[in-house]
Amino acid sequence: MDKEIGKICIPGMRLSLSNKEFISGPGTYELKGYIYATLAGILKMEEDEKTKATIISVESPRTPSVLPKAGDIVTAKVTVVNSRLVQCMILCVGSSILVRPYKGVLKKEDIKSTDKDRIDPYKCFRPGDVILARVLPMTEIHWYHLSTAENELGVVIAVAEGSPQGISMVPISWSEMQCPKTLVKEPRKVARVIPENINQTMFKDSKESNKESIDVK
Amino acid sequence: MAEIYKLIHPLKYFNDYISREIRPDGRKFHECRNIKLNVNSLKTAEASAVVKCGNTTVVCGIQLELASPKAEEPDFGYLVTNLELPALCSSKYRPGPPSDHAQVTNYLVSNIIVNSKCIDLKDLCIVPDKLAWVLYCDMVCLDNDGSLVDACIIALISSLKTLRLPTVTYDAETEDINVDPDIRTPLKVYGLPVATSFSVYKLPERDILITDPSIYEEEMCGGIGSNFIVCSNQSLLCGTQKFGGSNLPPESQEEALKISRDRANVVEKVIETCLANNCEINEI
Amino acid sequence: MPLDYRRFNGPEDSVSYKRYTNKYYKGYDELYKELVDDKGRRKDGRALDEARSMCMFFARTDLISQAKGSAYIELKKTKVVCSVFDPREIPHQNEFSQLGQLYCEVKFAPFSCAQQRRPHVDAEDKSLSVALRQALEPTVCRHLFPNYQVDVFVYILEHDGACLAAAINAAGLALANASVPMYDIITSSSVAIIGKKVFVDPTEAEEHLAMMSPETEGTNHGIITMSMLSELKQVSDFVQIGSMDIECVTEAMDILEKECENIVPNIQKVLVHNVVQSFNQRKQLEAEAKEREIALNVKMEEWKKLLNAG
Amino acid sequence: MGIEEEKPKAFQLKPMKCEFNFLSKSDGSAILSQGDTVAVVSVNGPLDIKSTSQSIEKSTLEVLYCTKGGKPSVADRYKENVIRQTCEAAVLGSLYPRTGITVTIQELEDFGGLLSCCLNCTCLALLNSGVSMRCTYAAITCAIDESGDIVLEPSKQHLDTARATMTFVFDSREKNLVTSVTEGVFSEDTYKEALARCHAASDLVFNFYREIIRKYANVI
Amino acid sequence: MKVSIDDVVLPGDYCEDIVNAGEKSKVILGPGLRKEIDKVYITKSGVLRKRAPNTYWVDSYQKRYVPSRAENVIGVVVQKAGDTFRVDVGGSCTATLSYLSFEGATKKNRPEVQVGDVLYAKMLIASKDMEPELVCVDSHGKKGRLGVLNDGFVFKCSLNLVRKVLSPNCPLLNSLKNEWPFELAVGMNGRIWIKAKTMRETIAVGNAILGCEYLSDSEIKSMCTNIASLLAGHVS
Repeated sequence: MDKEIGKICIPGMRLSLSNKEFISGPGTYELKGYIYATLAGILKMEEDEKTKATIISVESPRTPSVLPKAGDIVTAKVTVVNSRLVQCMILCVGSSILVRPYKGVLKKEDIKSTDKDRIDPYKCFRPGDVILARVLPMTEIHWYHLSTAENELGVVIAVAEGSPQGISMVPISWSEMQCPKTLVKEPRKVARVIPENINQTMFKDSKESNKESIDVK
Repeated sequence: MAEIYKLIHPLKYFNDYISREIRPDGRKFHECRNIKLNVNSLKTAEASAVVKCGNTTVVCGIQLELASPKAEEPDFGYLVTNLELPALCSSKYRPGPPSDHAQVTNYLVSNIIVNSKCIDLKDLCIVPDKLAWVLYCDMVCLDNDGSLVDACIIALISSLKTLRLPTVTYDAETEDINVDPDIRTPLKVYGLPVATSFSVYKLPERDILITDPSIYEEEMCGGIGSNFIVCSNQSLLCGTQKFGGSNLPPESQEEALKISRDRANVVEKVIETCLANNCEINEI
Repeated sequence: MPLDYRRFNGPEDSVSYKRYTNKYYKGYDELYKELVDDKGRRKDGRALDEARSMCMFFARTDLISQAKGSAYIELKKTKVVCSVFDPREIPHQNEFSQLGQLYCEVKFAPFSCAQQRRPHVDAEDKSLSVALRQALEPTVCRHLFPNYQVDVFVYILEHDGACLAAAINAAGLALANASVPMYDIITSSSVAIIGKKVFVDPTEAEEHLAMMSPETEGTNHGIITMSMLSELKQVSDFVQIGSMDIECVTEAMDILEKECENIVPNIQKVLVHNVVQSFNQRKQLEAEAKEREIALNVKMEEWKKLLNAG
Repeated sequence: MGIEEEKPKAFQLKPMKCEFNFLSKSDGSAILSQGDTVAVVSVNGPLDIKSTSQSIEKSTLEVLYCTKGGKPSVADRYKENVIRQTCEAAVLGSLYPRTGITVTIQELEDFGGLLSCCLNCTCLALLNSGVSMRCTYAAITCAIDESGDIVLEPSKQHLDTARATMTFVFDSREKNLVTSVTEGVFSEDTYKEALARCHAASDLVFNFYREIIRKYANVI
Repeated sequence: MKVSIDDVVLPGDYCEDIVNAGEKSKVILGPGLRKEIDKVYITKSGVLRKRAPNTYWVDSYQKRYVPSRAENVIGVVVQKAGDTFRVDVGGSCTATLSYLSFEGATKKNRPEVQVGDVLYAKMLIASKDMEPELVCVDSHGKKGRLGVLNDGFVFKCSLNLVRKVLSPNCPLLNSLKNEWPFELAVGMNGRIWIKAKTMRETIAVGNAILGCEYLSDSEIKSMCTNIASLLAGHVS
């Protein structure tokens, strides 16, 4: 095939034996001791650092049609805030974009890791905020439970009330943000303080934090 | 990266493009998308056309039936146009009966055809009060990427232009009907109505007119269905429709009328050439 | 039938003009004679056991920009479009289910058949939808989207036989195009049986006759559609309509298995082409983005200089 | 046809009569007669709606149009769409996110110009309901008769013989075109002239609105 | 159109006086006004009013309640959900009321409130982005006049009438209270609760309030005496 691209796979293609040396990764499945592809895409072979085994995966040219999994970092937009929970729409999983947004819910006790009794959702999120959150195991149909109880998670983009469209607030502490134009301060659960120009650095940061969190895992 | 930006800051993303005098798909404000037209590719229909305006794809098929004319209009035939927006053409539609949006677009298209008077219903009458043609023109949208009405009108008018009616003999005494599908006469089509859609985007200092908007642009400019549609048949107007959305100052209106005139010429050329060749062509 | 308020309706008494043509009424024998000529060739020039998959098969993907994945399949005159969307919530579902669902819908265009089809969902649409879902379910990794459903919409633009087989082929292709994880490629084929003759990949006329009961009792007649997962060698769906004896069925299965395999390379070719194309496209986009970024940075530098100066 | 000479015509609209709070149970309602054409509109909201049709940015407008006969048709959906899109441009929906505003229109008498009567009546009912609005709007219908002359607010007879009819809606802030619905064939010049005439006539409607509000403001 | 104070205004009108005043000192924009870039626009129909020094608003007719902070409202408990009540106040969605926001309430000592009870409560949180939240205590934890309203009769009216009844200039309550004793709670959400000794008296108060919507001050006074004499006449 085309050498520049790599080895092309299509669903059902037998890729290799499945044993200690070769482990089935994303885009593949195991059946009767072999690894098969589930997606049309390009074969990727990576070495796992710990076990020294080769992870076989298939990379699809477009975002695979799968849903957020427990442990994934997602980007979501807050839709409803009330005294018990925060509802949001999940827009991205890691760096890949979802065509259809999925409903997420962030319970009051999952917002922060400290001071759990005194969390007030109103002081952490407002509708329209863009947040980073981690997916918790799914227990309810149609709702993904999320958590922001980590330093890197929380609000990344927020517009203060009364500010013109597109002017985002800048974090000034871990619990407060300020609009650079109107100087209005509002409380938020900030996702680790990001320096100056938030719009440009946000994506890099979110990606970095993604990587970090995956490494931690 | 850009995609994430688009998702999180939809308005700002669009604004960034517009304020730089370019549209997200690289077109200029008044640049239309390519039109691809293919006629008579479906054999089960009496006449058919497939049209692609950019990504927007519409298939039109005409089927013929016979019926007795309405009592109040004994020398008129029937022209029944319907637009189907199946769930497969966009993630926004649900399977089931036609949505309100589908009905509105359907009404718009048939309204334009009726207003343009491009088909004289009297031509469809075979024997007054006894027998008349019923033209079932069904349009199906396979891919809705904005400016749907434009594409529907092109598909409909091209298939009408290729339609050839079989000869019918009617015995007044025995009321026997006999149809000979081998001898056919073309249907008369008067003029050639062309619709052009515009979206109006409101920047703080001025309003921007966007010709032939994609579905994404329609959404950003006050929602789907708030297009300004100008329809001209030869040099006459046969419908200017606008539904809410951003307001339209008089200057922009002048501009829109001019653009739609030019576009009508282009589309006319496309259809004429296609009909002459009866094969696929790519124009402009 | 109640009047449809959501569409424009024609007069109630309208009938297709074809009813008044000379060729309208034909007997069984007359129709039967028309199917095959003296040399054993069918109307479109094929031999009895020749499928349209070889030379009259056309398939492509990515024709519907609004869908996650889409496919178009053409078997000479039979034309089928399919689009697949990302998983979405299952409406009216209250129970937690480990496996995701497939929602399949097959629809005929109003002009897809010789007679006008009314736009309502009829029994044929429904039975085809169910058959399509049953055929696709074994091949999709449904455990990856619990509690959600993937929508598969098939639209038949022109019907000239074997539309279920075409729908399954198109849906399989569209699912792979949409990057829905699948265990295997799915292919499907059908035969029409009239007496001793087996029409592989039948046309509408052949199907029509196969569905008619012949005058002599006990003659085999009917249509069989079978779909297969090629690599796993599994049959995922088997639909048989009509009456025929067991030998006839097993014989047909052998033929169908072979036919299904014949289609695989066609599908593979399309998918490989699709992957190559999208990767090339992505590369190009990336290169362009890089260029833009460099240009932007240069401009930013200029602005910064201006700002610092002013 | 062609451009007529600019003659200072005194614009005469059909006599308009309006009553607020015509329906006691709705949050806002109005009955408006323009000549013999009459429509009633009821506005309810902002209220709770099912979550699937909620929007997080703005209020969802729902318009229901009931004809005299009561049978639904494609043309009614079209009218609903025209009215909904027009109202959406006028109502400040962003102040009421995740809620719904329902507008119900009942046609009572149609002696020409029903669409503009419905549009104007909707505007009045919205004013009555106290929903925050960006601006008001006024709808004017005109017809082009056989000889190419423009007739403002045509009667039923005019409409039957008219070559074309047009309905325009203007906003009260910049007096720009919000909605335009046309039927029939006409030339570009006729279109422009009709637009200019209706534009001038819209002031009368706006004045009428102010009178009505003044009348009611004194009472409260 | 340009308008000034005490004019009849329509949405889309703008007032330059307010902008001019705003240049010198801080201005408070009340209901029906909205600032857009450089102009102050009217968003509701009615009469533009000003109160010294710099408070502006539009007097408009309205029936539907849109929650706003610190207003006293009358609501009906529709649901008990976890540790909160859901209360219908006539807005677009139900308001929440925590078990703890009653006088003397603790986690163990829960207030006795049932579904269907009528409450007089204060809006603690009201914003377009959030679910409204009620309390039945003031900032010192005292209940004051807030709490469950027992017995009595509740009826709905327009928001204007509520404001009129509560206005210090309105003679209605002053006239009525001299005639016979009754208890009254007026919610800013267009609901009024009355409790008098007899059914007749309750109805009389209700009718008096509803009747005064379109009356002038002197007419209200005469209406009150009228009702009082009617009531007295029937009783005797």
